[in-house]
Amino acid sequence: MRRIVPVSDRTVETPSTVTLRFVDDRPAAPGQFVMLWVPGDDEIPMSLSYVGPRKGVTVKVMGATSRHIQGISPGTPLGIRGPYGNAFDLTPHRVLLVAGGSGAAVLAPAAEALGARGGEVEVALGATTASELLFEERFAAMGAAVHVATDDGSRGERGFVTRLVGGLLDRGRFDAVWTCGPEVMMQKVIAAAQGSGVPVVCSVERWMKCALGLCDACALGPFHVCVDGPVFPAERLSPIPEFGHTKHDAAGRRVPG
Amino acid sequence: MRRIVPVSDRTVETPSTVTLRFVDDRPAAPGQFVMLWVPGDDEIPMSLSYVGPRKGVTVKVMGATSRHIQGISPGTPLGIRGPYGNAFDLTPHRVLLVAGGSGAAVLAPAAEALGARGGEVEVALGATTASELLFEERFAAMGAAVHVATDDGSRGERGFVTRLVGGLLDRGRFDAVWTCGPEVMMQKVIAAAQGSGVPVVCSVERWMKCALGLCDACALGPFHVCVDGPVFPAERLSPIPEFGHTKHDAAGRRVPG
Amino acid sequence: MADLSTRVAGLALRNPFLLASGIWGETGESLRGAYEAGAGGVITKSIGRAPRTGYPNPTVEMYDRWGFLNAMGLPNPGIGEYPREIAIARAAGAPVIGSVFGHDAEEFAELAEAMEGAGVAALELNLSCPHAEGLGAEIGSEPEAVERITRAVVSRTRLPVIAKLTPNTHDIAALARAAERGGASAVSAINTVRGMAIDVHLRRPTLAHGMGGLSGPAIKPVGLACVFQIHRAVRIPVIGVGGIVTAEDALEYLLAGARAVQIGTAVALDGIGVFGTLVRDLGRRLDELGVAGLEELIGAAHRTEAASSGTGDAL
Amino acid sequence: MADLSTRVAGLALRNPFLLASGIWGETGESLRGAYEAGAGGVITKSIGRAPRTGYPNPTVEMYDRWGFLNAMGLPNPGIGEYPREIAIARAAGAPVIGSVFGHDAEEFAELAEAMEGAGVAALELNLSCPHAEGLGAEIGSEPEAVERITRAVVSRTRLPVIAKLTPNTHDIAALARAAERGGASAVSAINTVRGMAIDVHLRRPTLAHGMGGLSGPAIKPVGLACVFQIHRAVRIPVIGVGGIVTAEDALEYLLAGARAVQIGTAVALDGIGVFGTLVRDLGRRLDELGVAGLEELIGAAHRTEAASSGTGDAL
Ligand SMILES: Cc1cc2nc3c(=O)[nH]c(=O)nc-3n(C[C@H](O)[C@H](O)[C@H](O)COP(=O)(O)OP(=O)(O)OC[C@H]3O[C@@H](n4cnc5c(N)ncnc54)[C@H](O)[C@@H]3O)c2cc1C
Ligand SMILES: Cc1cc2nc3c(=O)[nH]c(=O)nc-3n(C[C@H](O)[C@H](O)[C@H](O)COP(=O)(O)OP(=O)(O)OC[C@H]3O[C@@H](n4cnc5c(N)ncnc54)[C@H](O)[C@@H]3O)c2cc1C
Ligand SMILES: Cc1cc2nc3c(=O)[nH]c(=O)nc-3n(C[C@H](O)[C@H](O)[C@H](O)COP(=O)(O)O)c2cc1C
Ligand SMILES: Cc1cc2nc3c(=O)[nH]c(=O)nc-3n(C[C@H](O)[C@H](O)[C@H](O)COP(=O)(O)O)c2cc1C
Ligand code: FES
Ligand code: FES
Repeated sequence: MRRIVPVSDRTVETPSTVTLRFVDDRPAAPGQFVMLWVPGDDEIPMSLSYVGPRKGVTVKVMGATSRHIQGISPGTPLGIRGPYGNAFDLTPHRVLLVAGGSGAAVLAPAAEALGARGGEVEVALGATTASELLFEERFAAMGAAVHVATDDGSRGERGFVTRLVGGLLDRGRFDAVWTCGPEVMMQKVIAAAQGSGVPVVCSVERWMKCALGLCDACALGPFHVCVDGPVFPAERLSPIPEFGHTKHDAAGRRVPG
Repeated sequence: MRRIVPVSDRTVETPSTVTLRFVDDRPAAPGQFVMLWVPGDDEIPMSLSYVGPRKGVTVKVMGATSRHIQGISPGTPLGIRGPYGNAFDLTPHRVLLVAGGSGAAVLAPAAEALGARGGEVEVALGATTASELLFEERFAAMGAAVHVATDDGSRGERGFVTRLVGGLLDRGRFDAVWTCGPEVMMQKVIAAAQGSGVPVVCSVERWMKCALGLCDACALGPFHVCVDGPVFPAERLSPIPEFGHTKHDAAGRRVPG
Repeated sequence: MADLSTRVAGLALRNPFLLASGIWGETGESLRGAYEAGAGGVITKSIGRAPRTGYPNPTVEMYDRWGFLNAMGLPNPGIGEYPREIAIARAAGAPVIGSVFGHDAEEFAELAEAMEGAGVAALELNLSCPHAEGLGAEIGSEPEAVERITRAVVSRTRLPVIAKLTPNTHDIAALARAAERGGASAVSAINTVRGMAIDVHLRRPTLAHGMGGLSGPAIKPVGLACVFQIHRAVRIPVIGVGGIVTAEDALEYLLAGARAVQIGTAVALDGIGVFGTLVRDLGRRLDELGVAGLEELIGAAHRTEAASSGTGDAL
Repeated sequence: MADLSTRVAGLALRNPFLLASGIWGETGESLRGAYEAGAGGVITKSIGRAPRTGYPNPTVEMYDRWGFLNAMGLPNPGIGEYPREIAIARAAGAPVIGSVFGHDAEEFAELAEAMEGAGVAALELNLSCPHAEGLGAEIGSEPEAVERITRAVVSRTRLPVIAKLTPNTHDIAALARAAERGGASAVSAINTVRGMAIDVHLRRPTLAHGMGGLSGPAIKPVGLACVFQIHRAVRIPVIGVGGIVTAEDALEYLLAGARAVQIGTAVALDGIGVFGTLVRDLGRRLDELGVAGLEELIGAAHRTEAASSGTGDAL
C-alpha cells in the first residue's frame, strides 16, 4: 500500500508553510489525506493540497516532524499511503470557503475542483499576519473574491476571519459553507451560519496512527476521522461534546484541544 | 480451492468400474483430472469422464480407496479440487482412440468434444473380458466404429487391443492417435504408429500428492504429470527411460510399473 | 433463525463475535459503537498502569486483504483514566471484557482490581503482544510466567480471567495448561504473529519499531491450529481469534473448539458493519445446515477426526 | 548487468536463489530442472534413514495466491536409494545441498556421512518440519537439541552444515546461537509455520494429518522478522526462506541480512520459470538502484536503522 515517492518540488508558501509536490497516480479527491512517512522520523497525516497526478502537501510548522518536512529538498524520497478518508461533496454551486491557518491547504483543491465543474467560490481567508495568508493568489487565480482578515490587522480586517462570515452570508447567496481551521474557529462559523439555512461542512483533524479505521486513535465521538471524515457536515459534529473542546492524545487520553 | 460436492448419480459401468456424477461449474477440458477426496480415507487423482457442469469420474477398483469410492451412494459429499493438468488438443479431425482398461474414461469425453467440433473418431477398445469393456455404448452412440479386443477372447479379437492398431492405421486416414492405458500398451501403440506418420498422444498416470507442480511426487523424467501432463505427445515420452518401465512410489522410490 | 448465543468464561453472549483487543477499544464511544453494530461483547484496548503513547508512526503496514502488520506499542491512557471509557460502553449494555498488560504478576493483579472496580464483566490478560519489550509475549511465552500471573490475578479478583496466548511458541498447549493451572476461566488464541516488512527503496523496516505483529487472513491457519491444539489440552474453554473475516472463518474456529471468537483486522477490511454481516451470515449458515445452536458445532472437528481415525472408511 | 553471485556456507553460487527443500527435490531430474531453470543451487528433499511414504492425502491446501498449507509428512526414498538422484543433479553441474532429517543426533550424523559420500556440497539439517512426530520442529525447538545435533553432524563430516530453523518458537535467535555454538556454517530460516484448515461442511481438518505447515506470501513477514533477528544474534550467515515470489521479496530478505534465499511455494504459483524471472528481475532492479553486487545490500536494513535510531533527522 505504501509507495516511495521522491519530492519533485518544494515551494515556500509563507514563513511557516511549505508545499512539497510529488508524482503519484492514485486517484484522489479534494478533502482526502495521505499518511506521509519521513523515514527515520515519523509518519503524519497531511491533506492533499494538490490532488492530480502531481500531488502536493502543504505543511505548516507544528513540531519536530513538520519542521523536518519543511527542510526536505527535491529528490528526497518520502513514503506515502492513501489517499484516505472522504472528500468534499461537489454538488453545491456557490460555496463560501472559510480558511484559518493551514486550512486553506485542503480548501484550495476543493475550490479548484468546484470551479472545474462550473461552481463558484468566495473565500474568507484568515491568518495571524499578512505574510502567513496561505494560497491567497491561488484563490484569486480562480477568479474568486478573497476576503482577508489577520489577527494583527496587517492585512484586511483586524481579528478573526470568522468576523467576516456573517456579512458574507448576508450578501451572497451560498449553497454551502466549507471550513477548515481550528475547531473553535469552525464552531464560530457554524454559529454564524445558524439561521441562514446554509449548510456548513468542516474538515477536522485528530491524532492518526493506522488511518484504516482500526486503532481508534482518531476517534471523535462515534466517528473515526480517518474513515468517516475528515470532512463532516456540521450537524454531525455539533452534537459531539468533544468537538471544539477535547481530543485524544497519542496515548488516548482526553486532552483539551 | 476445494469444493465439497454431493454425489448425484452412481452408475455401475462394468463389474470393476463405477461412474459417480456430481455438479461442479468450474470449466474443464477432456484430459484434465481432479483430486478426489474421500473424507476419512484418501485423496486420489481421477480423470474427468464427463467434463460439463455435471461432471463425472469413472473409477476402476485398484485398492482400498477405489473400492470405497465405488460403494459411495448418491448424496454422499466428496471433496474435489482442480481440474488440473492439460487437455487433449482438439484440432485433429480424424482420431484413432486406443483405450485399455479404465483408459476409456478419459478418452470418451475427448471423443465427444471432438465430435462436437465436427471431428470423427474410431475406437480400439480393449479389456480383460467382455463384461469389462468400458463405454463401448457411449462410443457407439457418437457414431464411432468400435473395434474390440479382449484378453480372453470373450468379445472381439482375442489378445491385446494393440494388435488392432496396425491394421486400423493402414486402413483409415487418421490425423492422430490418442491412447490411454497401461504404459506397456501405450508403448506398443507408439511402436505400431511408428512410420505411419500419425502422431500419437498418450495420457499417463503417476503418483500424485499436491497436483500443483510442487512436491515432485508425479515426476516423470523432466516433467511433472500434474502440470505438464497428463496428456503428452509420444515424442516427449519416448526418450524418457522411465516411460513404460518405472514409476516413483509414494516414498519417491523408483519401482517397476 | 438459529440461536447464536454462547457462554464462555461466565459470560452469556448474544452471539459469539467479540471485538478483539486493540481494535476500536481506546474510547467508550467506539466500544459502544462496536456493540451497537452487533458484537456479542467488546474487549478493551490493553490497558497498563500509566499512560503510554506507543511507538512512533509508521505503526501499520497493510498487504492486500490477506494481511496486516502492526506495532502500535500498546498505547493507552492508563488505568487511571480508562474507567470513564468503560462506563460509556457499559451504559449501552455491552458486556465489556477488560484487557490488561503489565511487567509482572503484581502489576497485572493491580490492573485487574482496578478493572473490577470499573465494572468489567471479565478480564483478558495480554500475555502475548509480540513487539513490546518486557511485556506481552516476552513474559507470556514461559508457562511458569503464564501460570504465576494468572494465579495472581485470579486470587485478587472475583472476575472470570481469560489468558490471551501467543502463537510465537513451539507449544501453545503448554501455555494453555499453565493458564488452566493458574485458575483461568478461558484462554484466547491467538495474538498476532511476529513479523516485519522492509522497504526496499529505503533499505529499512517500514514500521518505526521494526518488529511488528501479523494479523488478518494470513494467520487464520495458525490460529486454527492453536485453538485445535488447546482444545485437546485443557478443559477450560477457548476463544478463537486470528484472521476471521467471514462466517465461514468463524465456523472453522467453532469446529476447532472455540466457544466464542474475536474480530480484529476484519474491522479495517470491511468496517464495523462486519459484525452485522457476521451475525446475519452465521445465522443463515446454521439454518442451512439445520443446526439449531452453536453447541453442536463447537469442537466438532475433533469428534469427526476421532470417528474416522485413519481407518479409511468413515464418511 | 549487476553481479548476482553470492557466497554462503562455503558455497559460491551464481545467484542467491536456491530451490527450497521439499520442492521438486525428490528426483534428480527435477533438481537438475530447477538448476537449468536458473536456480543458483538446489536443496534436496529432506532425506531420512529409511523410505517413508509420508502422510496420506490430502497433503495440501491452497488459499488464493497468498498461502499454502501442507502436511506431506517427509516422504522420501531413504538415504539408501537417494544418492542416484544426487548424481543426476550433480552431473548437470548443480550445487546440491543435501537436506536430512532424523530422530536424534546419531541419525542426523549417519545421514550426513551418507550425503557426503553422495557428493553433496553442503548439508541442511531439517530441524524444523512443523508436523512430524518426533522429528523436525519437535526436536528443533530446543536450543540444546539444535546444538547437540549440529555438533554431532559437524564432527562427522567436512561439509558445511546449515541448520534450518523453525519459526514456531518464541526466540529463533536462541536457536540460531545454538546452531552457531554447534559449529554450523549457516542457518536457514524459516520452515513453514504450524497451521490448520477445517472443512466447514465436513466438520473435519482438510489435511489428512490435521496439522500442517503454512508457506507462501502469508509467511514472508514472519520469515523476515526471523532473519532480521538472527542476523543480529550470530556471526554465521543466514539463508532466508518464506514467501519469496518476486525479486522485491528477495531484496527484503537480503536487506534483512540473508546472503541467499530459498524459493518454495513460488514454484507452485509461477512454475519453475520463476527462477529465470527472479534472476532477470533482481539483475534489473540492482541496475536501477545502481548497485553492482549483493554485498552492499546484505543486512543493509540494520545499518539504516542504526544510522537513524530514532533521532528523527536521518534520510
Ligand atoms: C486529516 C488530517 C489532515 C491534516 N492536514 C494537514 C495539512 O494539510 N497541513 C498541515 O500542516 N497539517 C495538517 N495536519 C496536521 C498535521 O498532521 C500535524 O500538524 C503534524 O502531525 C504535526 O507533527 P509534528 O511532529 O510536526 O508535531 P508534534 O510536535 O509531533 O505534534 C504537534 C501536534 O501535531 C499533531 N500531531 C502530531 N502527530 C500527529 C499524528 N500522527 N496525527 C495527527 N496529529 C498529529 C498533534 O495535534 C500534536 O499535538 C493534518 C492532520 C490531520 C489529522
Ligand atoms: C492423472 C491421473 C488420472 C487418473 N484417472 C483415473 C480414472 O479416470 N479412473 C481410474 O480408475 N483411475 C484413475 N487413475 C488412477 C487412480 O488414481 C488410482 O487407481 C487410485 O489412486 C488407486 O487408489 P487405491 O487406494 O484404490 O489403490 P491403492 O491400493 O492405494 O494403490 C494402488 C495403486 O494405485 C495408484 N495410486 C494410489 N494412490 C495414488 C495417488 N495418490 N496418485 C496416483 N496413483 C495412486 C498407485 O499406482 C498404486 O500402486 C488416475 C491416476 C492419475 C495419476
Ligand atoms: C492494530 C492492532 C492493535 C492490537 N492491539 C492489541 C492489544 O492492545 N492487546 C491485545 O491483546 N491484542 C491486540 N491486538 C491483537 C488482536 O486483538 C488480535 O489478537 C489479532 O489482531 C488477531 O486477530 P485478527 O486477525 O482478527 O486481527 C492488536 C491487533 C491489531 C491489528
Ligand atoms: C510441499 C512442501 C514440502 C516441503 N518439504 C520440506 C522438507 O522436506 N524439508 C524442509 O526442510 N522443508 C520443507 N518444506 C519447507 C520449505 O522448504 C520452505 O521452508 C517453506 O515452504 C517456506 O518457503 P516458501 O514460502 O517459499 O514455500 C516444504 C514446503 C512445502 C510447501
Ligand atoms: S487512525 Fe486508526 S482508527 Fe483512525
Ligand atoms: S503431484 Fe506434486 S508435483 Fe505433481
